Amino acid sequence: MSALASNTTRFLADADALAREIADGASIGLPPDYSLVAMDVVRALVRRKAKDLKLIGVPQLGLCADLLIGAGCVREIETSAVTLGEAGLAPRFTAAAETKSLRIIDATCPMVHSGLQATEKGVPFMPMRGVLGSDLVGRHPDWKTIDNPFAEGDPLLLAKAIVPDVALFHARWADEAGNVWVGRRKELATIAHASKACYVTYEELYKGDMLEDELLAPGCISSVYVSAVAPAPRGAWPLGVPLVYGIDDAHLLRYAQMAKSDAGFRQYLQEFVWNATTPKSSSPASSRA
Amino acid sequence: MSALASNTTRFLADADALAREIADGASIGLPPDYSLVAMDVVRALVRRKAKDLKLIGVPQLGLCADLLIGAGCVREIETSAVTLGEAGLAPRFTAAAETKSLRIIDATCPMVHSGLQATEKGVPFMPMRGVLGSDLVGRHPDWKTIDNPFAEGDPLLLAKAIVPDVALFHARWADEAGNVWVGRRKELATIAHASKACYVTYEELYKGDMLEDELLAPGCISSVYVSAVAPAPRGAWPLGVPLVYGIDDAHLLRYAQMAKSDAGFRQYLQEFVWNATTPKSSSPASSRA
Amino acid sequence: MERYHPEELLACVIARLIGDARHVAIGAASPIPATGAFLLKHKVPALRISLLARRVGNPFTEGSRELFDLAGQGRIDVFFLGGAQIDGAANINLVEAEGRRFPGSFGSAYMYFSAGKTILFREEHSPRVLVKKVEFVSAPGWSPPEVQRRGGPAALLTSKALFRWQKEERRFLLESVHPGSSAADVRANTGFAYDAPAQVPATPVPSAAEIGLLRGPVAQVIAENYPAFARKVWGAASSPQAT
Amino acid sequence: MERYHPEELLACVIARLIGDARHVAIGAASPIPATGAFLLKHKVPALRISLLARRVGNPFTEGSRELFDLAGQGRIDVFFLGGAQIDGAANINLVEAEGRRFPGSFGSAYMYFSAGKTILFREEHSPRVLVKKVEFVSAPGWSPPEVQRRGGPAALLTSKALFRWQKEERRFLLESVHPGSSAADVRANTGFAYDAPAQVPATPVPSAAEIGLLRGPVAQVIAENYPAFARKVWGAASSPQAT
Repeated sequence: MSALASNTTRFLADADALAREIADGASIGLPPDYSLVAMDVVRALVRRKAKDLKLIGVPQLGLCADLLIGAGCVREIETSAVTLGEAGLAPRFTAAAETKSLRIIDATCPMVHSGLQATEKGVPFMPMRGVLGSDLVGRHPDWKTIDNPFAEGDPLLLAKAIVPDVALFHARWADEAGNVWVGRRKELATIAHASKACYVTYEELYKGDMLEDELLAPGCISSVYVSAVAPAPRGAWPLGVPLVYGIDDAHLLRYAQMAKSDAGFRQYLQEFVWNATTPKSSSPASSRA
Repeated sequence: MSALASNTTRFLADADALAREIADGASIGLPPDYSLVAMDVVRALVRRKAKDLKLIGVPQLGLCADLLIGAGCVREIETSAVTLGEAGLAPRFTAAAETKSLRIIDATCPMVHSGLQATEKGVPFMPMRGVLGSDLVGRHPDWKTIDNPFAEGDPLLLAKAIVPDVALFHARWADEAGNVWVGRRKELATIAHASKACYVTYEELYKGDMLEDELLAPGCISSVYVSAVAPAPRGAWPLGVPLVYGIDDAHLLRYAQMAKSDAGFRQYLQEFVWNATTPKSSSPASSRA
Repeated sequence: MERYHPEELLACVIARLIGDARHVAIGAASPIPATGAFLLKHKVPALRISLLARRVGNPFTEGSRELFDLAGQGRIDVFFLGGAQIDGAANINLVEAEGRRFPGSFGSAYMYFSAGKTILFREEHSPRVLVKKVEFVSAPGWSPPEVQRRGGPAALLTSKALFRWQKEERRFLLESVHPGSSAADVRANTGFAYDAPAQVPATPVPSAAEIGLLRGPVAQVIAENYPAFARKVWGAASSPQAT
Repeated sequence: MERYHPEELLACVIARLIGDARHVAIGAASPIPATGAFLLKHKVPALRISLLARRVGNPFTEGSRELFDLAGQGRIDVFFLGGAQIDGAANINLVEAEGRRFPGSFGSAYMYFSAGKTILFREEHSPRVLVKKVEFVSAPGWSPPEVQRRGGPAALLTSKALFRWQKEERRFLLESVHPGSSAADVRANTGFAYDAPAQVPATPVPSAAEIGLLRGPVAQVIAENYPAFARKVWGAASSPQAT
């Protein structure tokens, strides 16, 4: 029997139920702010006071990491960057980094992708060109330099396989078979394939089986990889879901402002996380989904 | 300037014009019978008496390879298998193999995928598990065994990067920007990414730019990879295009029967290749597209 | 006792061999393994069956590499392989034999290592197929300890008999002989040496309940994906007929 | 002479630096490189511009790894990188400087090797940014001969000046100084040593035709993707205003 317990997708009640599945100490593969972040589960993780998480940015992170770091849920982070994009530096990440209260493993985007693709293929590493000579190389615990076995004097960097305990993201649809639709956000498929468990919130339930639909199938991640799903309408807010709602730029700016101080951050949590009933404002989809 | 001349997709008149772009001696990455084969171009290659082609099966081949081999267009073939599926052995391939008139490099499916993915990532090889102990290993010129640099006494096989000169396949749609839609047939994307040039016939022209459509984009191959496209309605016949027309099983059986002898094969060419005006019969899409 | 088709008996054996697997993948041109898997699914609805032969609604969205990636991830519990030749060390040959060329190795050299277990299946039971030593090893039945290997052979099923693979001994054990054959017939038609008990049990024949399922809902789903096979076994429109 | 915005001058320099490239990729938060690329596209319609910042209709269908795969395949001719620090050896630092933490290296350590050429762009021109030696090498400006490297630095553009990278000498050469600055001002505000001609030319200012394009069709496409920047430079609804 397969050790990967993702054979039959479970349907859970809500983001809080999903958050309870993610154990303290788990490593979690997470997408960037532009790529279907399961923000409702992130808020639920803060509410359930998750501890010692390791966040893996695929390949970079934004608001979700800053929230979890600020709330004290994170022990370690491996990522190519943490940024709020147009809203500037991620304040709680920056503060934690500057006070050295967070273990940071700095990576670079394609090494993260390759490390996950190695796991996707069941191989122990993938080779990469470039990167050599960067100070990232000496500091990263899982990278190794070898000589290309097919050529003389051709050093290559190897990205060791990355195996997240959990893949966590949001989807446009889940269907009744447990498949989820993420469109062109294929980094989510790579995370799902490489992770031991995969939790997905969804905007809307799709009646039927999307894999039977030739137009929808190419944007799907098959239920074979999906441990459990839960409904979370507007669950990516204040981030966006293409064609449904756009990034709430004003809210991101407000967050960036409030989170500059620890006190401001506490107030933000009070308003938008602990008090989960706050209505989610959002920009219309048509503007910039 | 990039050496890959695929920046702006050219729109050619027909499959014969595409076939003229494929030089004698070219290595061509081709999909299996179930995955959007550009049969009209294959027939045009026979008509233009292409020579010394190297066919690369991604990961296996069927009718297109048998036709090209029978017509004397092929010098070498690298593939995991050649089969007509339910119609049985590929007769011209089998005859050429048994008379040793064709160089055959036997591969196994995931090694072909990994070799192309290596080129896709710009790396010289990809490691694989399994396969060791197969007689394929000793005979294949481009595979190498190494010890896993991350562990003791853990031999691994390396698939050297495969770089086809040409990717050739059929698409459900091409759009006005030169993007092509292949749905879930992602092996075609891997071939396109890894090849120096990419030629695609299409069933229908899609007005507009499919990359701007979030529902169609996930099944697209971007025009950045596509050298030229040409219209070829029912261009995959007697193979199929999902939702448009199914595999013409009766025709495949007829081919398999005729191609058992060289004379029968010549007659088949006369009827279905040299005489290009023969109407393409086909089963309705609804049955088994 | 109800009469049954030989294919139905083989499908019942396949269902038992799949056992407690969670995910079975079935290649093209394997209607009997597919029939066995769908029969088992009636007892174990959570069983996931990935039919690679499906022309529409294929289970994969990443193209043809997804099967191999899934296996590499450890997500395929059972796979089926055949062979132009199969030998007593469970090596299989899909490439060339006696001067004849066969289609090729497909993904066998990888799947035999990566799937949780592999059931070898070949209807023809003859010394030509079941040989002492294959002429070409497409995929080996055994690997030395330093080679990482998740799975390997579990059994060999033919039209005459079921062999169980003995991993430690690296030999087949004749587990049962199907009605119509005999231990002597099997011995005469097998080119490799194998172990056998003094009394070889008979392969259990399909129960009435199994036949009911096979000719009802299973035949229906098989007819969708392997119409020629379904017509052959169960007749036009897959209406069942006793042989 | 028509008045121009400083961003317009920088965009015109960028357009010239892109030169005869076929495919330029532009990361998030790079409105000036994007403006320069779209300006050039009016002269060279075949120029392909992949804007990574696009929230809808993003050019990729393979997720965020496609940019890096494209670069690895040699299909990206020009890329842009900045830095919290940039040094005289064209090393860039996106991680940490003077006790402050920055977002991180993103894909710089790969793209700097794999894109055909990289234009370093940072508006701030100060000894704090342009340092003798970066505190952390996110991506090196130079690699030893045994390291395969398709591309590397081509130029460094700031709000004050344009430096050309001299590959053999592994040093910057001051190519031109923008109006409003001077060779002495540049020297005083640059923390690293560089070469300079005796007479440093002035950076050409935008022509009337260039300004027309920038404030017309270019402003329109930029406003779609970088609305805050377009408002800042060209005002509400991207209606152009002279500074």
